[in-house]
Amino acid sequence: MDPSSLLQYLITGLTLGSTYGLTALGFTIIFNTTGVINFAQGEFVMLGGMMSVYFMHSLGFSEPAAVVLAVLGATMAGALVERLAIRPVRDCPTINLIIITIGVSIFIRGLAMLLWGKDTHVLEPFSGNQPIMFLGAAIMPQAIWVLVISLFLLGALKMFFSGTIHGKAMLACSFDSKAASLVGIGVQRMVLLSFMISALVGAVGGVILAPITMTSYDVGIMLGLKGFAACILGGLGNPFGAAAGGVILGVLESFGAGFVSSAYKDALAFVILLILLFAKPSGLFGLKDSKRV
Amino acid sequence: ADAIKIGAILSVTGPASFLGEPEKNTLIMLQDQLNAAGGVNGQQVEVIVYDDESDVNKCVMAAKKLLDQDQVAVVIGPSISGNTLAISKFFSSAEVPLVSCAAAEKIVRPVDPWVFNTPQLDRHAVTRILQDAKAKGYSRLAILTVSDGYGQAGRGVLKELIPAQGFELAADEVYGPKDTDMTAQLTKIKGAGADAIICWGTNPGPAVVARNRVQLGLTVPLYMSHGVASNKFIELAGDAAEGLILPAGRLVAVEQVPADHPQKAVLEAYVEGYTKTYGTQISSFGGYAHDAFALVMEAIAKGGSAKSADIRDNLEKISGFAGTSGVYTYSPENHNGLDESAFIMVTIENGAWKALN
Amino acid sequence: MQPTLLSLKNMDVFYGRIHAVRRATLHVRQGEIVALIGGNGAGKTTMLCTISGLIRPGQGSVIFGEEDLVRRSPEQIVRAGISHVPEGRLVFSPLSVEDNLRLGAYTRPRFRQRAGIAEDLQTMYSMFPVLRERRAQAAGTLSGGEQQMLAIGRALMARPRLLLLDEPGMGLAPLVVKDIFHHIVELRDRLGLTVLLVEQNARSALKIADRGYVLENGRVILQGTADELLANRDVQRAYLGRELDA
Amino acid sequence: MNSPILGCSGISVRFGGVQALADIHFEAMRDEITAIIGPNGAGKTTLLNVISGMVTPSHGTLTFEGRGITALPAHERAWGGMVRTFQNLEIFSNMTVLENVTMGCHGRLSLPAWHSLLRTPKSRRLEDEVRREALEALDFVGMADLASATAKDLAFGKQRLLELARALAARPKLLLLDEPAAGLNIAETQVLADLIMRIRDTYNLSVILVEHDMELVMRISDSILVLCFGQTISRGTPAQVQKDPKVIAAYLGGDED
Amino acid sequence: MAYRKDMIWLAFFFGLLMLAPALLPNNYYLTILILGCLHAMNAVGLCLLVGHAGQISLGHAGFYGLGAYTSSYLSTTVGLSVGLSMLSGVALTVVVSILVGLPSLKLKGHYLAMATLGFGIILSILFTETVDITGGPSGFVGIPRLSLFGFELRKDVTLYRAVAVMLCLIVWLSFNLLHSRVGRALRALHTSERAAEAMGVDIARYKLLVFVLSAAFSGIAGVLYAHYLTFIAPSSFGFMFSVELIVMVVLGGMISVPGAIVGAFFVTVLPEFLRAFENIEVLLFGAILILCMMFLPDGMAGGWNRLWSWGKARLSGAAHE
Ligand SMILES: Nc1ncnc2c1ncn2[C@@H]1O[C@H](COP(=O)(O)OP(=O)(O)OP(=O)(O)O)[C@@H](O)[C@H]1O
Ligand SMILES: Nc1ncnc2c1ncn2[C@@H]1O[C@H](COP(=O)(O)OP(=O)(O)OP(=O)(O)O)[C@@H](O)[C@H]1O
Ligand SMILES: [Mg+2]
Ligand SMILES: [Mg+2]
Repeated sequence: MDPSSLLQYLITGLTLGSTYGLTALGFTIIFNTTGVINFAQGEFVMLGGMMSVYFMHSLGFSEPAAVVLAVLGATMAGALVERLAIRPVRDCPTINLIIITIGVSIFIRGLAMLLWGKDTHVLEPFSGNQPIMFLGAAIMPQAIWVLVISLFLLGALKMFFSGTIHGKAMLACSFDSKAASLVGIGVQRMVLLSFMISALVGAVGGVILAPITMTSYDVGIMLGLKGFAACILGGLGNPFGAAAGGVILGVLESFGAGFVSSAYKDALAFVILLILLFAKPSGLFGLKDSKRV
Repeated sequence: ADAIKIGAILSVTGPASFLGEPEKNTLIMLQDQLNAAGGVNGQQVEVIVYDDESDVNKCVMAAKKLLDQDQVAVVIGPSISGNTLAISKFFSSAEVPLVSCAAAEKIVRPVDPWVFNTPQLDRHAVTRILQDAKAKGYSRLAILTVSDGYGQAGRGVLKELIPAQGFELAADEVYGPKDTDMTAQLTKIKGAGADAIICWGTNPGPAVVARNRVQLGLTVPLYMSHGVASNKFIELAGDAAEGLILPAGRLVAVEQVPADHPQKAVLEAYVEGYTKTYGTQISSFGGYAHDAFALVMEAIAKGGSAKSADIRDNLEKISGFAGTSGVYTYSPENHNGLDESAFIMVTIENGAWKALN
Repeated sequence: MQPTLLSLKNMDVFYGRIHAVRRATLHVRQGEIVALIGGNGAGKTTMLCTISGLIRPGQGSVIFGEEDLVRRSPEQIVRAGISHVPEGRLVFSPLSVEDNLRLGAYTRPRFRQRAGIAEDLQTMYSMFPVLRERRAQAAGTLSGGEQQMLAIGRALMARPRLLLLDEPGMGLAPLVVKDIFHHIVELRDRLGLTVLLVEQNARSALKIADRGYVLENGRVILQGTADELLANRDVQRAYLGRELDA
Repeated sequence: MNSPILGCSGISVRFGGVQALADIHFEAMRDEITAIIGPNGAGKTTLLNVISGMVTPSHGTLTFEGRGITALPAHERAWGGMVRTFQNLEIFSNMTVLENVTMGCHGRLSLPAWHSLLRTPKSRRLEDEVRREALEALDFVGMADLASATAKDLAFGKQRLLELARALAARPKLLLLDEPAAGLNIAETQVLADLIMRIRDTYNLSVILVEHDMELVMRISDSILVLCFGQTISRGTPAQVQKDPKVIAAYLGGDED
Repeated sequence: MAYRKDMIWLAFFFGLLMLAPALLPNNYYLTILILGCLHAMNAVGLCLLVGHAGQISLGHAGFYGLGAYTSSYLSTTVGLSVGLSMLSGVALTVVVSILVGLPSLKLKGHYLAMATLGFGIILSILFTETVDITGGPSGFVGIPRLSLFGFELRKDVTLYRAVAVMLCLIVWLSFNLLHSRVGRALRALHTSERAAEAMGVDIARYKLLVFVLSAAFSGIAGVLYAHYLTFIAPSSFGFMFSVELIVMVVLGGMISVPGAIVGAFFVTVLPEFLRAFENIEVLLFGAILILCMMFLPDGMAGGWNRLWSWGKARLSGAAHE
């Protein structure tokens, strides 16, 4: 096993991982305000990618403009989802809300299929297609974009949730919305905000991933799945955990494919994920149960 | 007489929609064309298309519905092998012929009297690739296949024929249908030191493979399967598609087909009709449905009967019938009716298909 | 005579078919401490929840200052100057004690009052020294009493004009209860805080209260100054326990 | 007759930085009501948790009716006849009041699961018995009329009584009560006091009682353990404890009334 | 009392299932019914597990598949008798569910969901990749048709009857369980594990019990599915199906067994009705799902109850006039 391919696996894993981590971050935000796992998160990512393709190829915007429009569009979509599908049932048990997000994801996927067809599309990389060779391993410029932007978002969210009172207020909403409103937190506004932010994060992800992974109306399912796995592995609610979980998952997959068997790489990744979960029942970086009798 | 009912089960949505959608369009178009021209034997035809969403259960229900409720004379499709295998036995028990648009060998070997298919077999494609490889003097071949029905079938044939034809299997890697990065597999193949790579899958996977290959700076030649023989692939793979070689039906390079070739007329008619009707450029996969429909009509016209049993018998009598995918000769022992000659080897040269010879 | 700060007019509250509060009418004057006493299920909690907007009344009006609070959302009501210490504390379990307290001041302009907030935080810590020791501990792991203290502190952090206390004494050691009541009186005297107090221990409640209302299955059956109520035979029998009979 | 039913020796519990309990030794006598009092955060509930098996002590051993139970999980202690109520109510909120109480019988009146699955005559007989006893227990605390209400819709005080009834239905040998009077007014508390004594006498069981209402404690308890910052600062009869200056300083305060 | 009510419902339901074939124009509808019943078996199990015990599983498609593949393999490749292979199929499902349940059920909420989900995915990868056992992605062909005591149920109707009877049996067991101390214990540990523990409920044991039971139901459904369709492919047992199962249960109303059954049939039949809409089918499906949750927050069972009590009120009101 020569070192250059070892390095290559690592780089592949990191790239893959940051795509998962990026999706996972979106989950974290909504979970932290509502306690809901938003199954439509992957769809936000898809919207980011597909919209920018649409704005660029069909409406002929320049790439930067298309990207910005796409992100804004997805954010609006997030707001709409909250308004139309979540707010009317805010008092329902969490499981109902989760089912609704499932419905929403199906709906959005269907809509995207109807509007933009079933084809896969590519987006031009932001800064060229010329790989950077590093100790015999190739790094795509786009991968660096992904890495940097993920880190930036991660830092921002970490700051927000553990540094600012508004972040704390968002958390409060998910722990006890009754009490939250009793200290004057506008729970509904917070929920709306969280949906918009997570849609935004998702869309940004979708946009910067599209050049690497390509995009189509149904990329949301897989990304959503891996993203969910990632933030569970890292510990629900902790942005850092989500990102870390994503990277771990990605690296596991690429090493699995490289050293064990490409057929069982996902299985391998999940086996290890389960083992980790059993060892740390609330995720690697999750906060432990703070209820007592 | 009221219209002849022809059923169709196609994966219009879901993962296999890249097959089902053009197939559906094709059938609708052909139906209209035929009826406008006065139908077959003076009878109109009615094509009933059900979408199986690339899902087995849906496909079974659709089949039951066509057989029990719509009582069609013959069924075209499904688009994918798994679904075909799932429902084929219903047709032998219901004694209604099924003309599948899926390629798997299991569908027609052993021969089920009531089940036919129109696509070229994977065996033919592999044979063509290996002929080319031998000509170029490669000896160690690596295969990279997708883990779905299509990839599995191809992988089976590859693993059978590669040793049989005196090659050495340098690496046997797979990737998931939804995977977005194959660098790991390619790196491994690189390590294995192969003379050439054969990638077996349908879009978008192979496009990713092509891109990753360039990104890793691999110079090993890359063969693709006929599963990517559509312009979509060129769009997705971009520059990375340049110089790739694959077997494909003549539909991808119609204008390069010599004028005297038996398929020429059919191909041109189909391409022209399709682009006129739908305004979009043609996808070569619609051809399977085209041929299925044409063959059925041929059988009905020749036999002068639209009874299920007669259609079946007359299908077996068809020989030398030029379709878009090749020249069909069915017989009681052969329900596929094509051979390697149905394929030409093509390459991609500055963004367009180019036939090799 | 101080102006009326809060007044409920024939308020009805329903839970589905259950009629929990019936045509209740009461008022609280600026700077008053008013006690609300009554047995289990009398409707005290329901009444407080209606004032703080957690429950919508079937009919009737809740006037605070000049504005009608019915139809207002809880957070608007908090911003209007009413803090509610709910039954069962409802602290934010996973958050630290300090975060809980800071969230209490969520409605206050963070920049203009940064100093004020920091100062109040210290006041709370000196009011409940345990909390200072536990400032970093997850609120959910506090003992029952400590949680009660935290809930009260959190409510006070909002610098309310009207404080709704639902059984503040529950689960607290007698000394602490005395303290809290003492603090409440002091806050009233110092800042003119107005208090509507639900307390099971009617005697100690009426000791610090100016006036009181007696609630019985949803109805206000009796009202008067604290001394009148303390002297009232029925109240004594029903709520102050037997040893007075002697 | 007056032998200890429960013995704790050298119980210590740490939570991170907090020493919740430090080397506690105490015994609860059969058929007696033992009260545990102390300032907030003294470790009373933690001690109950240790006894009932919800917190495992870092040191120390427990004996129940002479058997060591330090290692037993909570549910097995319940089978052994030790049942508790909770300070922050833990009722089964979306079950009916009656169902809540029947849960009390779970450990005592039990059958292999397949009986329930096939609904054998045995299991049907059991169900009837459970129902009867549950109603009896409800009646005992005077909540029979609320049997079919949904537990979470009850007012706070009623929910406390419900927990008591649920514990009663288990017919425990040792009953652990964590602040049963919190949320009851003075009159109701006095009713509760009588109730607890009646329970003790009718079912002749022993009670460990954590409570801040001194009137109640002093009236009904036979002996008292006073905790402060996880340490025992005093123990004895109510009379002794009430006079103990350490207790007055730490907890009771020099009371005027 | 409640139990008798449920038994009456069951009797009625059984009658309906038995009558159905007579009312249906052709075999196509029978196919839908059979699949509906199979999905219902899964849903009922999940109703116990998720609705009552509050333990979410996103892995039951795995058990469904495990039953199907095991029985197919044994009866086709190994050549055991169908009856025997079906039994072993269910048996293996039970064994695996124990092995999975023991560690997983220590996890809570979303973490449990993830664990079961991961397990389900691992299984479906195995179904896909172990080509020489399972036939791989393109499926397992040539499975013998369901046969009982040596008689092959060649006609769909007879096979349907067998499936229907099995479903009713499962429902009966579930009702028994729910109306017993076990059912109460499950609901109890759902709301407060601490309190349940304190009342002497062996939480771990009860969780495992209901987990295994629901897995067994899925296994049974799986083996029947395999021997009805005589063809199976991994795609039918993916995580999407697990999600669909949860959707069925929640649509039905979480804690109501009849609800779960109705939910199962609803989710099975709906796409067939939506066929006519072709491309917007998916769209409509999503929309309907959302609307159901909005207007029937407590599921179809809840909606029905409200309708029922409303009707009663009206009637009694009318009586007063
Ligand atoms: N969510 C609810 N649903 C239905 N009924 C309820 C609900 N909450 C309270 N009730 C009923 O309303 C009445 C008043 O309850 P409330 O909690 O206001 O009484 P309370 O005076 O606070 O009693 P306590 O002193 O025990 O706290 C009670 O009869 C109670 O059963
Ligand atoms: N899980 C935990 N993590 C950290 N500290 C804890 C935990 N549980 C209890 N404590 C601390 O241990 C101390 C004892 O708690 P406990 O609940 O036993 O007090 P208590 O005597 O019941 O007080 P109260 O009378 O207020 O109920 C408290 O200071 C509490 O903060
Ligand atoms: Mg109350
Ligand atoms: Mg306590």
